[in-house]
Amino acid sequence: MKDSRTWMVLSLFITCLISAFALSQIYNLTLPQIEYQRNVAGLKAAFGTVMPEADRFEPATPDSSVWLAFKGETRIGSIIKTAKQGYGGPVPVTAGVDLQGRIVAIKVASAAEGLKETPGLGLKATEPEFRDQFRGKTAAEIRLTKDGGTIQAITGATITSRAVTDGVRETLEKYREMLILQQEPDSEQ
Amino acid sequence: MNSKPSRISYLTSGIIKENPTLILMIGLCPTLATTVTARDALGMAAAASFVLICSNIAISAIRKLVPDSVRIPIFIIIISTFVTIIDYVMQAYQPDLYRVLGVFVPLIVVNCIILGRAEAFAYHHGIFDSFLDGLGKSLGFTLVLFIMGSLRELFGAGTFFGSPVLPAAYRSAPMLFAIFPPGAFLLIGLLKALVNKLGWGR
Amino acid sequence: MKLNPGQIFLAAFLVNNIILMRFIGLCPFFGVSTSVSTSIGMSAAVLFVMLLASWVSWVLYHAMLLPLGLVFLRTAVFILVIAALVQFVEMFLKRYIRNLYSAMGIYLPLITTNCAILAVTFFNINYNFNLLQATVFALGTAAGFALAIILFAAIRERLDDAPISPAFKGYPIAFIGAALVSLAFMGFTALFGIS
Amino acid sequence: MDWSLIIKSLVTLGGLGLILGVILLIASIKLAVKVDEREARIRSVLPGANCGACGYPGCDGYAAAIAAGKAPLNSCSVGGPEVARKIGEIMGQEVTAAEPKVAVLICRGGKNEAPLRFQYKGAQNCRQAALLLGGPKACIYGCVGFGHCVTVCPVQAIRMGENRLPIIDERKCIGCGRCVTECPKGTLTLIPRRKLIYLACVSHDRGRAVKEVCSVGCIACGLCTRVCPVGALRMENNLPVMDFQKCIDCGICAHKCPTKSFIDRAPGRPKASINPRCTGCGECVKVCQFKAIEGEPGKQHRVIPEKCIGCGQCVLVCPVKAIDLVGALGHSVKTI
Repeated sequence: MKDSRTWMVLSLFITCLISAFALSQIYNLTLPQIEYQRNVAGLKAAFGTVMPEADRFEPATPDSSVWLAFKGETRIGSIIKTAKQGYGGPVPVTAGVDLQGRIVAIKVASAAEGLKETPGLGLKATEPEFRDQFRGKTAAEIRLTKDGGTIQAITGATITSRAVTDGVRETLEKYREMLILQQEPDSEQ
Repeated sequence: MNSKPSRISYLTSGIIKENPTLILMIGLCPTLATTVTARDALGMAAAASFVLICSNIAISAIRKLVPDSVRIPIFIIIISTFVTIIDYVMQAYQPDLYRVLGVFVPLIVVNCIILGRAEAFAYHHGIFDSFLDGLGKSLGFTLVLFIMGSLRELFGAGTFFGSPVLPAAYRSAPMLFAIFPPGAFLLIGLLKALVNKLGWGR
Repeated sequence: MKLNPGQIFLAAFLVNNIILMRFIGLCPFFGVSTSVSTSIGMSAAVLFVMLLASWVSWVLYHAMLLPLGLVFLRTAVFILVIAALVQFVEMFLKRYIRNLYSAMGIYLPLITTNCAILAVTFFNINYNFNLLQATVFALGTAAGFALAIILFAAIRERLDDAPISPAFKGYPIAFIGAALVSLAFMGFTALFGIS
Repeated sequence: MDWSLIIKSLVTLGGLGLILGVILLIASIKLAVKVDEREARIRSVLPGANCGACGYPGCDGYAAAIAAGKAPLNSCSVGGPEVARKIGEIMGQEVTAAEPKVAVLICRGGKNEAPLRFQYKGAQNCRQAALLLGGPKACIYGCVGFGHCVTVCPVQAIRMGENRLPIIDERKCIGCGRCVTECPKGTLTLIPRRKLIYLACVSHDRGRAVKEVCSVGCIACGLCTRVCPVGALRMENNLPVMDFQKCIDCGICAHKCPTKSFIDRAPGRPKASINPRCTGCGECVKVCQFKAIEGEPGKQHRVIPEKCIGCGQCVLVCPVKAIDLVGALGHSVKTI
């Protein structure tokens, strides 16, 4: 029986069936975990630049405009997302905030991600010179120099600069309790 | 059946006398490709060992039922099942290791050691012996991968499992040659020469 | 991947040479490259099977696995197809084209366990090539395999007669030779490559 | 338990397995190559050394040729008569056994006898060394001594002596002839296994030209051709060529040769001894080329053992069969 022709085909068929069943089970079992890993990786790609040390993010608000950033189990800060109306359209901004409410870094969505600002002007908001001005500042300081703040607007692109700056400040103030956990030791509020 | 001592030899022979990578010269692809750091090397070795041991057991369990003319495709399906299992488990629980090993995890299915042992050993021996043989060969494989991994990491980055070993001066400008492909070829060549000198596997 | 076919071929042929830069397919590489004639036979067999395998696996993946969401069957299906393909090609050649079989036939069983073939099918999927790009990639890789193995076989033939200390004779000196050839191939990375 | 996924997966992989199984089944039937069943059996009988001594590409080639009726049944010298007999049974034909052969070195100019002309530092391989002005040895015909034959021998019957000349182990040698074809200088040859005496020199020079380059080379003096009782030797291109059918291995040429260029494979040689039936006719004295027999005419003669080389000429010529050969001889001498 062992080497009869029908058994030759049948044995291959049965092995395939068993293997197919086992594989589908494994796929079902590991799918949720893989999805979780995939979106963690996705978030890490998105928020990695504004909050480098964090390796885990959890949404804090229903509209997911604020995320809490964790390193392992300890919380090290949060991420805020705003999209105020700029010159050509909404200017999506992502900002990393530490526990003292200071900006770690901000990222302005690039043209590829749908930013419609005019190249050479509004689009310069995505460049480090403008973005690095926000580093280490609290909500009070985040205002254009024209409006009495410390952020130097991009020449000729005041509307875009104001959209980014006001967007960040308003979100910071709106979720002040959630963002700031440790009082600034010598904060001059 | 065979006497007791030869059973233990199934296990011990895989480590030195018939070490798959350095003596039988099979399973070279993962040995060179995934040993940039010791941690990746061990990850790869663990994955390959799991597949080798499970497939050895499975194949020897059904060896009486497998018709000779179709045995290769059947072996391959069994091995690919275990490989896909480890593939998805690693994707789920060890994503960064999976990203480093990349295509080499599914490539375990054509790893010469596994199909080789299945064909040469598991198809003719009992389950326990096949398990011993699989274990022995995996230990041998892991040993070589660990040596290659730690050496390449030591020279290429001056660290061991990530923690620094060599002085910072070295680490600032390590011998990157060890991490590139030529370094791996050279290292395995020297290891094989050493093995020849020591007379293993004579 | 917006590389045009010419770039893909060159990348697969030189820059990401499957053996010397990607370490895939080393078992037959060291096993068969003892003489130039056997290497040529092996390369012809690899080219033939790699092309067939690429087409069949690409079609199966995009026509069956992807739409049905059975991506996890990828490994099993591909290697099953390759094994069956090799067995079928061997029988076909043995029956109809005798002299081709005698030149290439003995290498065919070796190819089932050749990592290079399966690796090409995976790269075709990971880089989501269309059918044309996949074909060009397979051709480039097979050419790269042939280049590496024939080049190396010539070197090994000379090595056999060179006065080498006993411990280094055979595989060790072959590895060191491969290291030098791989070093040479690293020069191509300055061009462009598929990551 | 997401049944839809399981069903799809079962159908896909199961279906593929089934289809491939069926295809392979059909292929194995339809494409079955009508291998001549006898060819397989012949192949199993052949030793499998793939040495090519039969002149066909390995044993597979030879088996195919026999099955097709194109090849003689007894040209497998490695297998010898026993394999030939089995093939005959398979093919149902009566077979005369092929004569088993053995490889011998026909050069005695080692390191001590033939000095080097120049220091050769190139690849330690006969073929490559021979390309360079015929090799480093003074005698351009002789064995280069880098042991290429050692590497090609399929049964490892040859090893390199310290005198830089290969030593062939007759018990291991299967007479496949690969070393003969591989040797670039042609200093190896196949002789029938039962043959005792053979010439061990390939130099085509004469006299002093040989002496300058090798102390044991044949100087083509031609003495052997004159002393051979059966005329089995004749000079050709300054080398004595032996007709193996005529030669009776008496050993006279070997003993007479001034440079001892002949080699006698017999481990030992018998001595003649004269029994009382001897009538003292003196025929044996005339025929003995080594003056090993003495005695007055009409009286019983006596053999001087040290001088007798056991060539057996006296035994043949004695009218009253009064002489017989006594003592060790690897192979019995052909007595009429």
